[in-house]
This record gives sequence, C-alpha cells and structure tokens, in this order.
Amino acid sequence: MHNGEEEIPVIPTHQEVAADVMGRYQELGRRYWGWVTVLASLFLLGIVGFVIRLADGFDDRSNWGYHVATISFLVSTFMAMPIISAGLRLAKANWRRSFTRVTENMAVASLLIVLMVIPALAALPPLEGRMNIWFEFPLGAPNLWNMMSFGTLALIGISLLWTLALPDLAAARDHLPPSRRQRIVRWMAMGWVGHVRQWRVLYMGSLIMGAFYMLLYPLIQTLMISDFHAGLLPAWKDAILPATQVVASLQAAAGMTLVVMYVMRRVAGYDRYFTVEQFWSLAKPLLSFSLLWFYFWWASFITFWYGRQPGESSLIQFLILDSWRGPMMVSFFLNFLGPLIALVWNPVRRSIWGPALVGAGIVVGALINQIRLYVAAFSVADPTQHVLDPIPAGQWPGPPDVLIVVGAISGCLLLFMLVSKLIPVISIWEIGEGLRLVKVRKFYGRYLRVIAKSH
Amino acid sequence: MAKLLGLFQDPQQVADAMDELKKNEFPPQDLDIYSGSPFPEGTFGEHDPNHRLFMFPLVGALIGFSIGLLWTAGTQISYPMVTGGKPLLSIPPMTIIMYENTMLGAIIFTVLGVLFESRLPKRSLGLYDTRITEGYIGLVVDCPADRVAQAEKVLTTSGAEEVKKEEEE
Amino acid sequence: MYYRRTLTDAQINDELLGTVMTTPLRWVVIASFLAVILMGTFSAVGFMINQGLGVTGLRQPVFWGFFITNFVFWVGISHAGVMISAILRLSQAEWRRPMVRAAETMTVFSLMCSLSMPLIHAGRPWRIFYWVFPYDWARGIWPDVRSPLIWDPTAIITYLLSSSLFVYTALIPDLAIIRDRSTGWRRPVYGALALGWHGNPRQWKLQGLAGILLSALILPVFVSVHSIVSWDFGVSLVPSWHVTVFAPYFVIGAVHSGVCAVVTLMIVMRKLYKLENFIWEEHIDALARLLIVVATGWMFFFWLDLIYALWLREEQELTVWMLRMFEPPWSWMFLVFFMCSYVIPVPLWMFRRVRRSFTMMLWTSLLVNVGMFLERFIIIVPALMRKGPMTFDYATYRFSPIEFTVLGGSIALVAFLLLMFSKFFPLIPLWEEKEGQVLADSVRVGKLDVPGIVKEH
Amino acid sequence: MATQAKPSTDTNHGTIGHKWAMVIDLDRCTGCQACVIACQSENNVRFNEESAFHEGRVMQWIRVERYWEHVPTGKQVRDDRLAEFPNVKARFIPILCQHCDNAPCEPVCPVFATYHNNEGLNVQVYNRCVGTRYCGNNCPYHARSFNYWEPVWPESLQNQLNPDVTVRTRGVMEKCSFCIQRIRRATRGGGEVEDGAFDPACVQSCPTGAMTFGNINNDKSRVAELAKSERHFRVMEGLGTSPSVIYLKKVDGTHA
Repeated sequence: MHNGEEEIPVIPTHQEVAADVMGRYQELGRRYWGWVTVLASLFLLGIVGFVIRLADGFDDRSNWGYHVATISFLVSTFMAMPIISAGLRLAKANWRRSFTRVTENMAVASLLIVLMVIPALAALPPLEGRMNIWFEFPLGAPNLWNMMSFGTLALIGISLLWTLALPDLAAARDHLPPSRRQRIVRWMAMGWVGHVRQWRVLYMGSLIMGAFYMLLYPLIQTLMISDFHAGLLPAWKDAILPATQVVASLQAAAGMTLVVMYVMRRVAGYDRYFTVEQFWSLAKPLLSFSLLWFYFWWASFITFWYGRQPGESSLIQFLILDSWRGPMMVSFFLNFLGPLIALVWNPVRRSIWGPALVGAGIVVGALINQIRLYVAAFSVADPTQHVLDPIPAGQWPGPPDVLIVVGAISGCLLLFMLVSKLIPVISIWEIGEGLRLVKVRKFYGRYLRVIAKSH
Repeated sequence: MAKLLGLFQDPQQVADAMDELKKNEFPPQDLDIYSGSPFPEGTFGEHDPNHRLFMFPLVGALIGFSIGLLWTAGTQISYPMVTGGKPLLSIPPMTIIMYENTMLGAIIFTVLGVLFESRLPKRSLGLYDTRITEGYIGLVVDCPADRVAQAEKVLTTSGAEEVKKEEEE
Repeated sequence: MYYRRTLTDAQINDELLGTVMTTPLRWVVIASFLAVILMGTFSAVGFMINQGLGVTGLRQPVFWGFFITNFVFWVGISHAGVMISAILRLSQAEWRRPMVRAAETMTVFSLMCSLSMPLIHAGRPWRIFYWVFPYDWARGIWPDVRSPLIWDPTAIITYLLSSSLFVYTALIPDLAIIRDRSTGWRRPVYGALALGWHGNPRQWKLQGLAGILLSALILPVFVSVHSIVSWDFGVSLVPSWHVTVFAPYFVIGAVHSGVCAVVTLMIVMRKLYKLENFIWEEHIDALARLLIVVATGWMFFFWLDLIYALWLREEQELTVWMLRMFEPPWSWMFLVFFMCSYVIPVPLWMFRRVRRSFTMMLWTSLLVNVGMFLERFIIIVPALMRKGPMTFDYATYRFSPIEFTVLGGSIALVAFLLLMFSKFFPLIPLWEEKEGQVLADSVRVGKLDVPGIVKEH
Repeated sequence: MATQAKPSTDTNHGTIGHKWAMVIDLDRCTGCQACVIACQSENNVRFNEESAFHEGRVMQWIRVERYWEHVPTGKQVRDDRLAEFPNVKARFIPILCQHCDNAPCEPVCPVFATYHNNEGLNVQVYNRCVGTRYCGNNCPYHARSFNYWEPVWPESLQNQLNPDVTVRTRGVMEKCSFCIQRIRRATRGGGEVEDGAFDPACVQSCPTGAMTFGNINNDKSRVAELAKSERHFRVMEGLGTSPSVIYLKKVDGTHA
C-alpha cells in the first residue's frame, strides 16, 4: 500500500487551522448546553449521594471505600493525562500536537479531586499501631502533607495548562467579539504578543513544569496507595504498589485520552485533528502499558505466593483469590488480556475504533481495579492486627456509592466542557509549529513526507 | 529465457528505467532491483512483495508454549515430590517457564520466517555484481530471449553504466 | 536530530570495514594483553575447582558472595543492548544507527560471561549439566520447575539465543558486503554466512520487518530475564530480599548500568577504530539524556525499596539496613555506590557541555558501573550476614584473591570477545548507516535548515 | 491463578502413618553439648578444628545456641545490655534442622536434592546435590552446613565412622536427618513403630532427658503428649514454616 500520493494527507496552513478552531471555539450551540445540563445534573446527584454518606458520618470506615476508590480513579485518569502530553513533548513526538491541549485541559478536574480528598482523609483511622510512611514524626500527617501534595500537583497542572495556552488565549482575545467572555480571555492571555523572548520562556517553562509534574505524580500515587490502601491492610508490605499504580494510571490516562478523542470526533466533529495517526501512535504505548500492568501485578503476586507467610497468604486470599476474585478477573481481562489480544494486530491498532474500544475497556477496568484495592482496604475492621483474620467478604456499592462515582466523573467532565470554552481545546500554535516542520517531497518514484525535529 | 542486469548509479535513472520497461509490457513481477541499502518501498515503482511473515511467530509461540506446558506439568506430575508444602501442580512457576519457552519459540520461528520469506539461503548468486554493495543499483530483467535486445536498449538509454547478460534455458 | 556528514556507500564501506580487512598493531597488543589476563583467570578457576570452594571467602551464613554479585552485574550489563536497539528501533530514532549492533553484541557476550558465573560458583561444577538441563536419562529424575534456579537458566538461555539470532539477522546484509569485497579464504566463508544475499526489495522489506518484529518480541524477554534473576532473591525468605519491588528495581538498575556500559563501549570504539565520522557528540548526548530519565526512575524504585523496608518495622530487616548504611565497611561502600551511580553523574549530565564531552562521559559512565557493582554487592552480602536472630554464625564476608581475579577476568573476557567479534564483523551496521544517508533530508524554515528525515508512514 | 496459596499452618500434607517430630524442653537443657558430640560421631560429621570456627565453616547438624533471657524486675533497665544477674540469665537452645512442613529450603533447590518425604521428614539427597547453596541461604534456622573442603578424618579415627551413614564429599550441603538410618532400621518391618522403640543420637545422649522424639501422629506417644503442653512454642513461627521441632519453655513474667 505504498503507491504514494493519496497516502499523504493535504497539509493545511496555519491560518486554516486557526480559523477552523476559532470557529468551533466561539459557537455555544444548543448541543453544547445540552451536554452541560446533563453532566451538571449528574454531578448534582453525586453531591446528593455524598451528602447521604456525610449524614452517616465517618465512624463506619467501610462507607467511604467507594468515595476513596473514585478519587483514586480520577487521579489515575484525569490527573495523569497531562503526563501523556508532557512526556510526548519531551520525546518531541510530532503526532502529539493535536491532542496535547485536550489532555492538559483535563488538569482542571484536579480542583474537584482535591476537594474530594478532604472527607477521605477524615475517614482515615489514626496512625497509631498501623503501618504508614510517616514513621515516628507524624506532625500533622497524613492530612496536612496529603493536602499539600495534592494541592501542589493541581497547581502545577493548572499553571502548565495556562502557560501552554497563552498563545491561543491571545488568539482568542483577538478573535472574539467584545463580551464578558472576551474580557476574561483577555485577562487570561496576560498580554501575550508572541515575542521571541516570550516563546523561549514558554518552551523552557513548559518543559520544566512538565518535568515537575512527572516527578511529583509518583509521590501522589505513593501517598494515595500507602495511606488509603496498604496502611489499612495488616502485614501488607508490597513495595511495588506505588509503581504499579503509576503504570496503571498511565495506562488509564492513555485509554481516557483515546476515548475523549473518539467522542470529540463523533460528537463535536474534530475529525481532521484526531486522525488514524493519533490513534495508531497512541495505541503502541497503550499496548506496552498493558503489558507492564500485568508485569507489575505479577511481580508482587509471585513474591507473595512463593513466600507464603501467613500474612501474605491471607492477603492474597482477600485481594486476589477469594473475596475480590470477580473484580480482579474483570480488570485482569480489561486491563491486560483484552488489550494484548486486540492490539497485537496491526489492523486493529491502525484504526479509529480499535484503540478507542480498547481504551474504553481499560478505563472501565481501571475503575473496577481501584474499587477492588480501596474498597477492600476500607472494609478491614482492625488495621492494627498482625495477620488479616477474619478475611472480610467483598462489598457491593450502595445507591449513594453509585451516585458518588457517576457524579464525580461527570463533574470532572463538566469542568472540562466549561474550560474548553475559555481555552481552545485544540492547541493552534503547536499544530502550526508542526506544520512548519513538515514537507512533502518527491522521492524518486513516490511522494513521501519529510519530518524535521527542532532542538 | 534470459536475464539482464543493468548497473545504475542514480536511483532516479532506475525509477525511469522501471517506468520505461513497464511501458514496454515487461511484466512487473519479472523486474527486480538489487541495492546496497534499503530504499523506501516503491521508490522505484517496483511491485509490492507480499509475505506471510506474521504467521511464523504465532506458530512458533504455539509450539513453544506446548513444549513448556508438557515439560513443566509433566515433570511435576510424574515426580510427585512435595517441596516446601507447595501444591504438586504449582501453576505460577509453570507460567514463568511456559512464558519463556513461548517467547523463544516465537523468536526462533520469526528468524526462520524472515529467511524463508526473503528466499534465503540461496546456493549461488547467479547474475550479480559486487559493485552493488558499493552503492550501485542493479535492475534485473527476466525476459524471453527475443526481447533481450529491447530490454538492453531501455536500460542503456535510461543511463545504465553496464548491462550484464545471462542466458538460461 | 543533528546535521549528518554525507558519505557515499563506498566511503562507508572503506571506513567501517577497515578493521575487518586489516589487522592494526594496537589491536594485536590489546588482544594479547587481554589473553594473558584470561589465562590467569582460567588457571585461578581451575585451582578453585581442583581445591574446592574453600579457597573463596564464602562461609556460613554467607553462602553467596562475589560470584553471584558478578552474575547479577553482568546480566545487568547485558540488558542495555536490547534496550537500546529494540526501543530505538521501535521508536524509529535516527540516532540509533551507529550503536545498535555494538550494544547487541555486548548483550550476547556479557550474557555468556554471566552464565559462566553460577556454574563455577556451584559446589560440584562437574555435575552442573544435571542442574541446567532436564536429565531424566542421567539419574531418573527431572529438575524441579518450582525452583527459581530453574527459571534462571530457562530465561537466560532464551535471552542468549534470541539476541544472538537478532544480531545475526541484522548482520546478513553486511556479511554480503564483506563477501563482495574480500578475496581468498574470506570470500567463501563470508559467502556462506551471507546466505546468498542479493538486496532486492523483498529482502530489504523483510530485513526491516525483522528489525521491528524481533525488537517487539525481545523486549518482553529482556524485561523477564532480570526480573527472574531478581526473584532468585525476591521469593526467598531472607529479610530485605523478600521484597516485591525487586523485579522492576533490578530491571531498571540493569538498564542504568547497561546503557552506561554502552556509552563506555561507544567511546572506546571511537578511539580504537577511529570512527569519528559515525559516532558524534549528538549520539552520546542523546544517550546521556536517556540516562538521566533511567537513573531517576531507578532512584524512585530504590526509594520505594528503602521506605518499605522500614514499613513493617521488622527488627531483622532494620538490622540489615542499619548494617548496610551505617556499619563500615558497608557504610562507605554504600556511600561510594550512592555517589557513583546517582549523585555525581546525574547532575553532571544536566549540562550540555558534559553530555557532549567524550572524556567526561567516559568517566561518568565507568563511575556508574562501579557504583552499580557495589549496589549488587551490598544487596546480596549484608542481607546474608545478619539473617536471623541466631547468635552463633554472624559473619563478615571477605572476598578472596581468587574471587577478585575472577571479577577482573570476567571484564577481560567480555572485552576480549568484543575485540574478536570486531575483528571479523563490523561493529557498526553499514547498511543502516547507508539507509540513514538515503533518508536524510531537511526542511527550510526561514533562514534555518532544520534537519529532517524521510518518513514512510 | 487457580492454585490457592495454602495457609501455611496446615501441618501434615502427604503424611501416612508416621510423622516424626521432636520436643525439646528448654527448662531442662543445661547446654552440656552432649547432643552435639553424639550427633557428630553418629552421622560422620566432619571434625571442627579451631580454624573451622575462625573461618565460619563449622560442620554441625545440631548446635547449642546461647542467649540472654531478661527477667523483668521492678527497676527499669535502660539498656538490656546493661542488665546483670539475676535480671538476666544465660539460656541454651539446641538448634537442629526443624524439618519444617513448609520448608523454605525445599522448593528453591533446582535438582530435588532436598524434598519432603511422606513421614514429615525434610530429607537431603547428597548425590543429587550440585551445591548451589540456595537452600542454605533460605533456611531461617541456619541448620545447614556446606562442605567447602573434602572432609578428612585422622587415621586413628577411620574405624570410628558409622557404616550406616554416607560420608559426604566436597561441594554438597548437609544437615540433620533426624538420624534417618535409625528410623529406617526401626520401620523396616513396616507397620506402626511403638513409642520409644528408638531415638536419634542426640535424644539418646541427652543426660537431662530434655529431648523427646517420636511419631506425633500417634496421640498416645510422649511427643504428642508433651507437644500439648502450654509451655510449647516453635522457633520463628511467624514465618509460617511450621517446624516439626517443638520447644517447651516456662514463660516467666511478661517476657516471651
């Protein structure tokens, strides 16, 4: 399938892209408001569920399992999405350009997540007598430190988004008719004119902040898993867990990116930005993440299975083989087996529906897996015992739990919808930069693309 | 049948020669190109070689997996000796060994597949020129003896430095 | 990306086949020097096998010492090869071209070296084949597949075979080049090895596919190998060994030390064989950037290992870590390891000037590998020294001269094998260099010519 | 993942009839080392000259460990090492192969040189052993010793060697076998061996009768009786190895 010309898509100009994106950005149609109202009402329902739980109070920890699981799910999808774009930017991948902004816009979800962490911390038992990484000087741990680190991560994420959006905000400022929205945008653009110096600062700043985000994220996952999961399970000495969580998050984030791109193609008609190239290229890391997901899980499983000390055996029974076997198997299929079987086929990888479908499965699997980890941990009555005994049973969600899960997710999406009318959801300047570095050349018998990489 | 080998220095000339030959009803599957380094597919408008390489690793993986299964399960069952209170048929250790054997089978068969699909090994080089690995590009034409002259003409006119001929019956 | 020198195919052949076609004096000198060291090592090992393991420093309860450390170390080194070539092939990074084969061959040879370590460390080496291979015919019983020491050979042999095939497949086109250039006895030999390669589009296409497919298949193997090595320790009950994080921690540590070994190798090659036209600052620079990421990831796992060692407050585990970190000689070893493998090199690599200076990179990469050897030593020995509450057999392990000789010998062995390989085969893939020349292009942006690459998809 | 990680507490898998066990009453042990000597002469264990102790290459199938027992008193002792008699007393505990049911040393051996037989014994097969020494690493009790050198006996003692026991060669691992040669002789006829019919060398030689050996599956045996005592404990029980050697110790005060 090499016979040349038709394989090369026509390369649009910077102006075309700008005009098109600005057009979509400007219009606030009925469909848009429809989606917003649906998400908003779901979000309100979530708040109702949350209030019901709040009424029961924090004495019964097992009530809050699903709430915490939801937080972890949101952290491992929306909060991890900026990492995808930051990493691809560091790797100078050209195909990233059209969806970096989508992933960065998701960073606003962290506002909601940070709010949700507060009650979760309230539900935690005291540190005394149970394992924790705060060792002998709690000094306001875990609450203070958790809030601080979550807050910092959210801050970095949003400032990263803002910085990288400046040129497009400027474009919007010049493009929008005078209105309140335009005034907000003008303020946000902070008088960006695109001076050479400004660009250089933008590049450096985005690189540095991206690096910080990537360095801080594993710490957040470590806090999550050690304070809210491992610390509540007796004798659960699983040093790999934070890393496992990071890998799972990257996988879920990539999956979520694919899903969002697919939906935006279908609903908002962004076909020309999210082409097969994006799906195909993102499917490759997705496959490797899926393999790593299994690898990390297996590394801890084989160690415990072989060690077979009483504490280990009981926890394997609890989390994998007995009480939570169902969720384990489902997420095992959705996060590892399914993606592996589907994505090894190039035809599937090199399509729109394939990666999107796998991504959707992965997102669901991630949710179930987080539920397995955190609800299980919260259902343990006494974290201070030496060996988990008796082994608690699995726990289905109650109506409030369902409301919380659905409401929180739709709340994050709502924030995304809202912010994408302030910050263009497609990064015009990055696409423009990419277009400048591409040319089509006649290579003897056929036409080929030449892609240049700037330093 | 006869065989011609035209030696070119400029890839562009080869591409032109190919077009010219195709124009003169030389069937594409009778044209072949020898080059010292890979060019993007279709650089010379040659016909796309089809292959079934991707079947090989699958078959290999299957064979490797079954060998692993046979070995691990078989030895554990036929020598029922308890060690460390582990179950007599311990699946996790079996998984590791079966995995390794699967990958080994897949890789060995891939290499075999590559050799088979690229029609290697060949006993003799046949019509060939050592300058090809020095940067020349060879254009090979398989044609009935009566069209040799025409083919040679096309090759020389489009810039072949030398045309080698070989008669086959 | 970088501005590449433009070379004709003939030039590439001349420069890269120089060592194959001729035998420079310095090559003879170095090879014979290494050969002498190897002789010494072999006699030392022979003495040990003849006398018994008493000549080593091993003692209760430190049943594993220098040899196992060395084994882990060399398996670690062997990981860079595939890491570099496979990952860079899959991501189609242009700067991979000059380093893939050198890295892969180093994988093969260091793997052979590491494989020899457990064999000579065994109590009765003359019975070793009963261990590694199914041996029903020998004594009516098969190996116990539940033992990590069976997983080990399975994984390593898989890895060894795969990487050797990997090297050979990519070598075929270059063998054809040597065949075409050489005369006399070489011609038939290389002709046979080249399998009658013509270089028609079909063969090239499959050559390319083989690169991608084999990389994709070998990557999971490479991850599994060092994980399985780590499970030798991880699945045991020894305090501070029985840790779940060991698998990825070992793997990424292996990549860290391995990539550094590749850097060392590249720089030495460049000096020894005058490859200035092919190995440039840009390559070392790219490797160094990669190293910053790898080293930092490795640090994360090290940190996890540490905090979760304290996690349960188990007295035995704490004693081991106390021993490692605060009791000489382990404390200073720990300090050296930590300094060498992270604290000194990584900040240096932040500077472009350092990344692009061959001398600096040579020394920092060597430093890292010193550190990584000590890391393995510190992981293995102190954990065994203070294993239990039993008072009677505390022990301080001191390696004997024999063991030290074997360490030196193992380095000499790998170097010697690489030297021999480079005498008969080019260490830089010629055809990949030529391909790079063909695909090189640039895009003009204003006054600037941004170097680019022709992409097929 | 179908295999269930068995809770390590189940004791007799694959056990028919006999399951040999030992009870050691630490309150009777005087640390006289008679058991050590008896074991060495019974099982052809190589001599340990002083150098062997310096090198840390002692060959012992049973050793007497000395530990300090701290008796809590009214006055607080800041550091246990500063405690003195009568607050601290020297105690002895004979350590031999514990013949664990979930023995950590067994599954790590690549060549089945050590495995669990159906009488609850952790047996060592010398001529299978290739000397990877992994078992030695993985034994929490340090019950295994390795032949670094070819074992040699002075000329005068050549005839002292026990003909029922193999003389090990260099490069193999060895450990207590519960005097399996005596077990074999006793069980040769088949059927149940009555209690006290025979004893391992160490038990036989213990002057204070601190050690008892027998078939714990037989409830009427002395071992089974003593094992029921409320003084009983097993070394490093937290590891879940479930040893066949049971120690008896009167727990005074709050200290265990």
